[in-house]
Amino acid sequence: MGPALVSVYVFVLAAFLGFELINKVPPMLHTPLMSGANAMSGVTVIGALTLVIVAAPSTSVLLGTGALILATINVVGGFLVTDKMLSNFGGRK
Amino acid sequence: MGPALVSVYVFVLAAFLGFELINKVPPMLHTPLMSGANAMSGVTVIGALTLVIVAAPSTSVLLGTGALILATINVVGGFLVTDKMLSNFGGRK
Amino acid sequence: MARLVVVRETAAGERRVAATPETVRKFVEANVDVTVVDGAGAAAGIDNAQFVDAGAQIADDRAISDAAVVVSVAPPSAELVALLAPGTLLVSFTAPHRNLDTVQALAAANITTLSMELIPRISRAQSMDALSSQANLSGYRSVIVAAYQLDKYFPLFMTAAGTIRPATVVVLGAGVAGLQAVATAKRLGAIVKVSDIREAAKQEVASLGATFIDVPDAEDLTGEGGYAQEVDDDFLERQRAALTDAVASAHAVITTAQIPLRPAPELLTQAMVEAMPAGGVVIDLAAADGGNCVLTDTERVIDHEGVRIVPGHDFPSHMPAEASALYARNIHALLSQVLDNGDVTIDTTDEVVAGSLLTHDGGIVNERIAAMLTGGGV
Amino acid sequence: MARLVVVRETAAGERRVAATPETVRKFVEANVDVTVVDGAGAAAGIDNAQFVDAGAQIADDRAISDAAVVVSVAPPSAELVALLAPGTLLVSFTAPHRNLDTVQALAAANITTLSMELIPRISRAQSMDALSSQANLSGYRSVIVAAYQLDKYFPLFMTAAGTIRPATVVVLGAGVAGLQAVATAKRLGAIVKVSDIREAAKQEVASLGATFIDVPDAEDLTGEGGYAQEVDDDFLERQRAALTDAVASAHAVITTAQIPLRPAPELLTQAMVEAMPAGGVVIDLAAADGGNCVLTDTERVIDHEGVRIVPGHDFPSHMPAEASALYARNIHALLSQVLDNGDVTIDTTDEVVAGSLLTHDGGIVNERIAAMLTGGGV
Amino acid sequence: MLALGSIALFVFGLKRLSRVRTARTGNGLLAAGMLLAVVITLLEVGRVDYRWIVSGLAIGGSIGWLIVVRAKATQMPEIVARFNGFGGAASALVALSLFWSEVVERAGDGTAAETLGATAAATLIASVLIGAATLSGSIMAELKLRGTVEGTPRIPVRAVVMLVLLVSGAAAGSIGLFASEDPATASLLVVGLLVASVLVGVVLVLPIGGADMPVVISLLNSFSGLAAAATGFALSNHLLIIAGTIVGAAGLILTQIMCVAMNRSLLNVLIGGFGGSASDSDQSDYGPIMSADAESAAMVLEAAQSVIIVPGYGLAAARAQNAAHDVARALIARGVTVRFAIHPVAGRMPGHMNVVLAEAEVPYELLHEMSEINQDFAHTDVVIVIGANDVVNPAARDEPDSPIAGMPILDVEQARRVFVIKRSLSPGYAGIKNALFEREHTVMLFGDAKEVLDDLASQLS
Amino acid sequence: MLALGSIALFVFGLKRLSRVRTARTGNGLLAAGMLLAVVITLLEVGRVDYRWIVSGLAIGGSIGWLIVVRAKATQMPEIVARFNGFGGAASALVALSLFWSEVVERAGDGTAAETLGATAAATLIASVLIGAATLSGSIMAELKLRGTVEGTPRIPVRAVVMLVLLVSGAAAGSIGLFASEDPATASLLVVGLLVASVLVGVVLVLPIGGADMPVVISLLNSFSGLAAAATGFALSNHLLIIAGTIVGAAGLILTQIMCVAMNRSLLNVLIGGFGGSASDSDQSDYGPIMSADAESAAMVLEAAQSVIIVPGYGLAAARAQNAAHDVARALIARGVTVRFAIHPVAGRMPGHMNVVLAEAEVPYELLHEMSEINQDFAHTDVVIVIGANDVVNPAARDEPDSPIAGMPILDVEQARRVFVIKRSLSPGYAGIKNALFEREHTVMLFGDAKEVLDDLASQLS
Ligand SMILES: NC(=O)c1ccc[n+]([C@@H]2O[C@H](COP(=O)([O-])OP(=O)(O)OC[C@H]3O[C@@H](n4cnc5c(N)ncnc54)[C@H](OP(=O)(O)O)[C@@H]3O)[C@@H](O)[C@H]2O)c1
Ligand SMILES: NC(=O)c1ccc[n+]([C@@H]2O[C@H](COP(=O)([O-])OP(=O)(O)OC[C@H]3O[C@@H](n4cnc5c(N)ncnc54)[C@H](OP(=O)(O)O)[C@@H]3O)[C@@H](O)[C@H]2O)c1
Ligand SMILES: NC(=O)c1ccc[n+]([C@@H]2O[C@H](COP(=O)([O-])OP(=O)(O)OC[C@H]3O[C@@H](n4cnc5c(N)ncnc54)[C@H](O)[C@@H]3O)[C@@H](O)[C@H]2O)c1
Ligand SMILES: NC(=O)c1ccc[n+]([C@@H]2O[C@H](COP(=O)([O-])OP(=O)(O)OC[C@H]3O[C@@H](n4cnc5c(N)ncnc54)[C@H](O)[C@@H]3O)[C@@H](O)[C@H]2O)c1
Repeated sequence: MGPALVSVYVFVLAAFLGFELINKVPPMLHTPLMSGANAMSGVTVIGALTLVIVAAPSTSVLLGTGALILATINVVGGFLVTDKMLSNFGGRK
Repeated sequence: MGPALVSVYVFVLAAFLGFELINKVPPMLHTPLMSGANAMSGVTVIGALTLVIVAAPSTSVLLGTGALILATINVVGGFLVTDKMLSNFGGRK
Repeated sequence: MARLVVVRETAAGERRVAATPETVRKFVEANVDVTVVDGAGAAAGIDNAQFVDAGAQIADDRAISDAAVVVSVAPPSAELVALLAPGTLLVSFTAPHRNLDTVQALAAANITTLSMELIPRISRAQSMDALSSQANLSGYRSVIVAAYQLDKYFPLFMTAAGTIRPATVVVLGAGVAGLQAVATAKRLGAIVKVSDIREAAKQEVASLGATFIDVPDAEDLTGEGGYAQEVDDDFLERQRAALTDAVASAHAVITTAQIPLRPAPELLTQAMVEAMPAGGVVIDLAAADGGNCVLTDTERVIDHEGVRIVPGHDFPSHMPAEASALYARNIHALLSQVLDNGDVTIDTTDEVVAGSLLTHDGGIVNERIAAMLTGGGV
Repeated sequence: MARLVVVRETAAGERRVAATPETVRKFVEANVDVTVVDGAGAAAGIDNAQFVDAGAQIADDRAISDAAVVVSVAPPSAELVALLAPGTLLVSFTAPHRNLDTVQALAAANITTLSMELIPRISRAQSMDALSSQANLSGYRSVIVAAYQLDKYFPLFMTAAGTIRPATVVVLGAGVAGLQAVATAKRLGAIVKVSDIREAAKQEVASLGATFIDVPDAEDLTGEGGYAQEVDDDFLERQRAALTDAVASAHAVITTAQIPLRPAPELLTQAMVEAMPAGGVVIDLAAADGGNCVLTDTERVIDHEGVRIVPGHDFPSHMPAEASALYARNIHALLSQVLDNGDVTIDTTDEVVAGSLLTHDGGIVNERIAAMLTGGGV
Repeated sequence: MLALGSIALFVFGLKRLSRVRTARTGNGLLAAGMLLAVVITLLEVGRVDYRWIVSGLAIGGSIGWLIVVRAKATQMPEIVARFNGFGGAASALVALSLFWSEVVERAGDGTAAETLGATAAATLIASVLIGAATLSGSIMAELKLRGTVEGTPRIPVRAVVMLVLLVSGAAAGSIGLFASEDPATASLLVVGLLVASVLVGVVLVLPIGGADMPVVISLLNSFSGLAAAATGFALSNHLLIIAGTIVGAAGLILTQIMCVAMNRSLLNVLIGGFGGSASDSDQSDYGPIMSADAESAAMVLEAAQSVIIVPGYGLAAARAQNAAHDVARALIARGVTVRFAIHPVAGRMPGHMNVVLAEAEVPYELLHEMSEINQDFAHTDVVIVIGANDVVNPAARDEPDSPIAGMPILDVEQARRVFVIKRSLSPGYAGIKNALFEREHTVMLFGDAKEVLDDLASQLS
Repeated sequence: MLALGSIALFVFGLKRLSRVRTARTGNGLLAAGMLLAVVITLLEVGRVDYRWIVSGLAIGGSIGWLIVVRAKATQMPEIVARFNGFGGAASALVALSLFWSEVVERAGDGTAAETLGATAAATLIASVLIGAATLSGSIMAELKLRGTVEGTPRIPVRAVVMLVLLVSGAAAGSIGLFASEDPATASLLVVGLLVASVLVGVVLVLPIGGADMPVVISLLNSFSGLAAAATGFALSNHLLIIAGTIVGAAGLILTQIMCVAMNRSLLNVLIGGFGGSASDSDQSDYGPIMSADAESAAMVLEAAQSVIIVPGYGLAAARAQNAAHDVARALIARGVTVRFAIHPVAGRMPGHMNVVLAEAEVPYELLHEMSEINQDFAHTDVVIVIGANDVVNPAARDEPDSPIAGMPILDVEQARRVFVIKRSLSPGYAGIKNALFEREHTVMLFGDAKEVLDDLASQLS
């Protein structure tokens, strides 16, 4: 079995897992959950990291750094804003 | 990343998926679900299949055939008995 | 084909009748020849014509002497006994413990008497159980009468003109009448408190959403046949003490405590009545057996220091049509056991017949009554 | 410090009183000097001593002439008007449309009259709203009286002695009294059917779990102030047709339909009453304004072919203590608007005072009544 | 890629199998997934000698089929235990077969780990250990369920014994596969592993009471899934890994759920000594009684077209009138015809049921007296008896000596199915046994009437 | 192996984030998972030049932080949209960066597909397409939410335009990566792909109404997860594949759930033309109103120690008395002090509330008249107003010209939190606006009183 095929296995399993993970979400959590998931989709940050490991400023490094910045905004801002939304709930933590 | 490591990924994802898959099972389904899952665990049958592909009756082939027979009993009997249990329920199918 | 005669009640205040066109029709269908004494149903709003329509003949009192079966509501008067021919089957309330001489007269006249109050309280005899059907009505009526008599709303109301506190109703005795009184008073919104001495009554009261007044250290005093036992003075004293507070805050007290064939327990003393709020009402359904309240007068409503005391033994006669319909069905159900294609057969092996048989073959069959006559107590 | 006098009611059958020890106490606290006419509370079970305890003086009728404020329940009699000094404030029911000459006499005598039935039906005036408090009581009472009068259980019972069908109660007019009658009859287990001509009444009836009888093609006839409009004969005809079946199967009909200051609509014809089952009851709470039933006699209960027709306008006097307590609070709430540290100030810019003012400064202030007097209709 | 289809079938199958309404199709999907997996594997192995394969499949299939058709309904749990043992044994055998074919029969140089790769070797040991323990544990479980082995024999220092067995087994296996270069020694050590593993299963299950067996079987089932996954690692077969792991994980969750339902903790069950025999029964007066929970009852009710509710004293005692009305409403909303049948002496006073049902405002039109409705039971799908006993006791009709003989009763037996809601098998007012509860089509819903009905209402809405 | 920890954190984080009580920790777990993923990656890339990495992380982090601290509560949805766009853009840029570094800058022989491998090349195209479309779509969504772009402009033959864009973009990308051997041409074609992708996002979102934006953002969010996964394929990074796929799948489910909650189908939303502007409001009389669902209310109630229930005409109209009693019972069972405050004119007849609450057998002890309870509101945690309006309207006190001026009211405002159950913002009997509904600590639970209370009761039990 080729590595690409295994990646497909991984992809399919992850998709099933993602589908199963979320069942019934109370309406008040729609936005926070979306926001948290959005922050998580900034995981592309780790892709960017692997691309900007050289010193020379080439197009690719600049593009990668742009990606890194944007992804980091997404991640950091996303988690912060989610937390801010949730802080209003005041339920037991 | 080595193929063994990817297998571990696969294993972990499958385990998460298995955990998420089953949430709340009504008591009347405990036995059928156990029985169905048991039949499914006879999936080892496909392992046995890959081992008995030569004609010569060696120890390994005999062991493999034993495995094949037992696993097939598990699979065939398991699904049949589950279906039998469920046939009593009479709910809409 | 036996002849069944429905008497016209003569007791004071008795407005019921022992048969209705509905049961007459059923008797006639079962090959019984029914004669109704002229005007028997009048007080219950049933005129002769309706009986005739149902297949009965109308006759005067003399028909009674020809009857095989005579049905009546109130215990037989001396006149009625005199009219009965020997061997006649009489089916009626008899209140035997209060009418011992009538019982003797019935035995002497060789009358077979099935006494409605002696029917055993078993599940299958419930359709004949006139005590239940009449007590149920009395229980309902007692609350309607209390509400009518009271210068007080039953329910709680919080209104712009102030809050009206709900009435408190205390029910003593949670038998059939008591439970129905509880249910009706609860329906109307009163606070209902109940006392009884049978253990089972507690849960039964709770099943209607009312509260139970516990007597400290009381054991279960359930006696034979699901009835209560007679209690001693010491217990009564403790019970009254437990009731004092509840009664003192009660707008209406409905008493229904009875012991079969015995005087009713005295649960309400004069002092307890006097402690009630002015304008209060006591309704004593046990009046016929001496009453649960010492002050009860069977004949009339009395006003004792602003508290009205109403005897309730005649409540079924307040709603004679309804009461008669039920009683007549009870009579019919009992006679169905006894009449076979129009002929009377007294099967003393039958639990219900044996239980309710008072006099037969010239003797007094019921042992407790016989014992009372021979001087002993119960 | 104004002097307030509580009159003794003289109208036939009137047992209420316009103040209770509770309200007297509040008046006294507010620096009002209260005098109660000797025996004013007797019929309601309040004796002079209780009033004295609360801080009132006891006097005879003559005290009325010295009063700044006079409170009464029933519309003032000619004698009372004669006793009032000019400038006195009279607070009472007045039934002005039925007592036009009394109104004229009050105006002529320069009496300031606050009429309890003219208090506007607005939310903040509800604590003064004696029509509501008394109608509520009448509605409750009407069901108790019906249950007392009927030879019929209200609830459904399925018993060993057969099934007892529930009583059917028809309520005409779902105002305050009607709704309370509906609620009480429902509580007792009756089948309740209701008719009204205001659209909102439909949901209000449903909120109590009763059913509404629709008049075909009826529009919403809500008039001014939430009251009903007077309807024409054609509509009445259709309404009666819609009611016929329900009334014919009703054991009790309770009528409460009224139009302010107008005769009550005639909803029950003789034929409709005759179609009712024998033993039925009609309770007419609109009796004072002519009754909703043509046969109603304000003075007595009549029996029309086995149906009893009970006038209900005096039901509050059946429960005088309860009714007086509520009425007295209404009076107190209204006077609290008018009395300022014991002095009377009539502020005609106040919606409630202006609305309930009948006569003032020698004239008839209420326009509708004034119009009636000058010959016109409403 | 086809393997993904098989995985999808497994996932959806398990999911549907855990919901009442879809359980049967779920089982079908699982079976289809398995068939697909077999087909894929056959396609992958390509043109080979099919002799063993065909005969293995044929023999196994027929035996499985035979066992099932001969099974009585009451034996189901035993059979599941047996099949489970077979599954575990198969995994162990696959591992052994691999060992023999790659190590013993090839007799190459170096340790088995070198021949097979370290991962395969390690998981091979796991496969044998788990598979063999599952086998012996399952056999024990079956014997306990049958009552052949009874009681909860205490094994002294069981935890220590267990540990010793596990350690020595694992040691034997490890030495055999990682250290021994001689196939003969290695195979001897592997047999040692096998023996230790079998003992582990026995020691695990022996002290656990019969009543806890379902939990044990479920746990062993989870193990056999893991054994299959281990086999998958050994064979580098991802499909096997995934399917085995999913079922292993799901089985663990199911075990947990079953423990919760029995109000036990898993540890508690495994320590054993509890649970007595599986056939224990408190209510010796009665023959076999069928009982169920609200969800199952709700399922049956949903499929009904006509339902009659029979209230008795227990309804009033539990003050469950509102809950009963809620159930009626929910059914009516689903288009079911619902009526209440009122026995004239139900309760403790005349009209008791009317009084309490009026409190809950059950419309009068829904109430029917006995004489009116008695002949309708025969055409009724489901009767729900709520806290009634004497008034539905067939003894009144069938046993002339009964204290209630001759009393007319509501003929609820005639209905297709009867649910009886009460707290226990205790008698009612008349103090007598009620054979209705033993009827084949009667199902008891034990519990306080209010609680059961609340539950039912929420299941139905 | 550490990557597995990161995945576990993601899984548990998302799961907890979808339950009210655990949402906040869930978010924390997600953040921890992300941190771990970054650390792992840094460890993996080893000793390299950290210049770009550090500055990128620092700049991005600060900007993200700044945006959040400056945001007003009402802007949250816009900000989520913006962040989402950044995420998409990042994925596209990663793909482009990869393309430039491996294809353009290396300038080796053969097509890009040959250099990168077919899988990587194909997923690179997907990454650019999805990422760029997510960016432009998110920008559109933000502008719509802000109201900068209004209305639902119809794009003629939108489906066709979309198809053309998709096909041409994909074609350009494919030719560029699979056919073109010249880096310059290839990069030109990739830029074409980029442009087409951006247009796809615009065309997708432009005609959709502002009120539907949350659904759109959720969908775009799912896309950006998929874009990340595609990047993972291109970079052969399994962690990226897994995290991206999980969030993509979960996002899709969330989108679906949101559609169901809005009673719309996803297709319906995407076809557009609905939804008007996001700031539309039916009830123009009122300022901002806070509303919630039963679950949130239940959470607050559980934490309460004292609760006062204020019934009004709506309780009777909905015949919700039993449901109200159920809620009270559930709270009492949790140890909460519960009382009913009865306003003297609540309902439509004197004592209306008493009558209906008596039907549900609410014990008299729980009922308190206004004068008795009014001063207690100040010490009360939660008030539940059920279908009452005029009797809790502060206008009676605050507005001398109000038709109800001077009527004493229940002073529910004094309580720490007020829930109001009614169907809409319609007025009560007096026909006037109620400023209570606008109070900061008032939360509306819209719906029929019986339904809301039934829901609440089941949440609490
Ligand atoms: N109607 C009358 O006027 C009247 C008067 C007096 C006597 N009786 C007699 O009473 C009987 C009435 O028959 P019935 O069928 O209504 O009642 P029953 O035969 O007395 O049976 C009632 C059943 O309700 C169950 N129960 C009690 N509390 C419960 C709770 N909280 N939740 C669920 N179930 C509960 C009990 O079983 P568990 O303990 O297992 O839960 C009991 O078996 C007849 O024998 C009749 O003759 C009637
Ligand atoms: N007590 C009396 O004797 C009497 C007599 C006549 C008039 N009044 C007057 O009536 C008013 C009583 O005040 P109140 O606060 O009780 O009532 P209200 O002010 O009339 O308000 C009732 C509220 O209930 C809501 N509602 C109606 N049906 C509902 C349902 N099915 N589910 C949920 N909510 C529902 C309505 O809002 P939605 O439409 O948004 O749901 C309405 O705003 C006072 O103004 C009083 O003066 C009283
Ligand atoms: N199985 C049946 O068919 C059936 C039918 C009807 C009644 N019953 C049962 O018969 C029994 C008696 O009913 P009844 O109404 O005819 O009884 P009853 O008229 O003899 O007495 C009325 C109630 O008074 C109570 N009582 C007696 N002494 C008392 C005291 N000192 N203080 C307080 N209460 C006292 C009794 O316990 C009884 O509950 C009840 O248990 C009832 O359930 C059974
Ligand atoms: N807001 C408040 O403070 C307040 C207080 C009390 C009453 N009200 C309202 O005042 C209104 C009148 O109440 P009321 O009881 O004093 O009214 P009422 O005594 O004048 O009349 C009683 C009822 O009869 C009805 N009616 C009149 N003609 C009828 C006909 N032809 N057929 C059937 N019904 C007819 C009326 O609609 C009314 O419902 C009601 O709407 C009530 O809700 C308001």
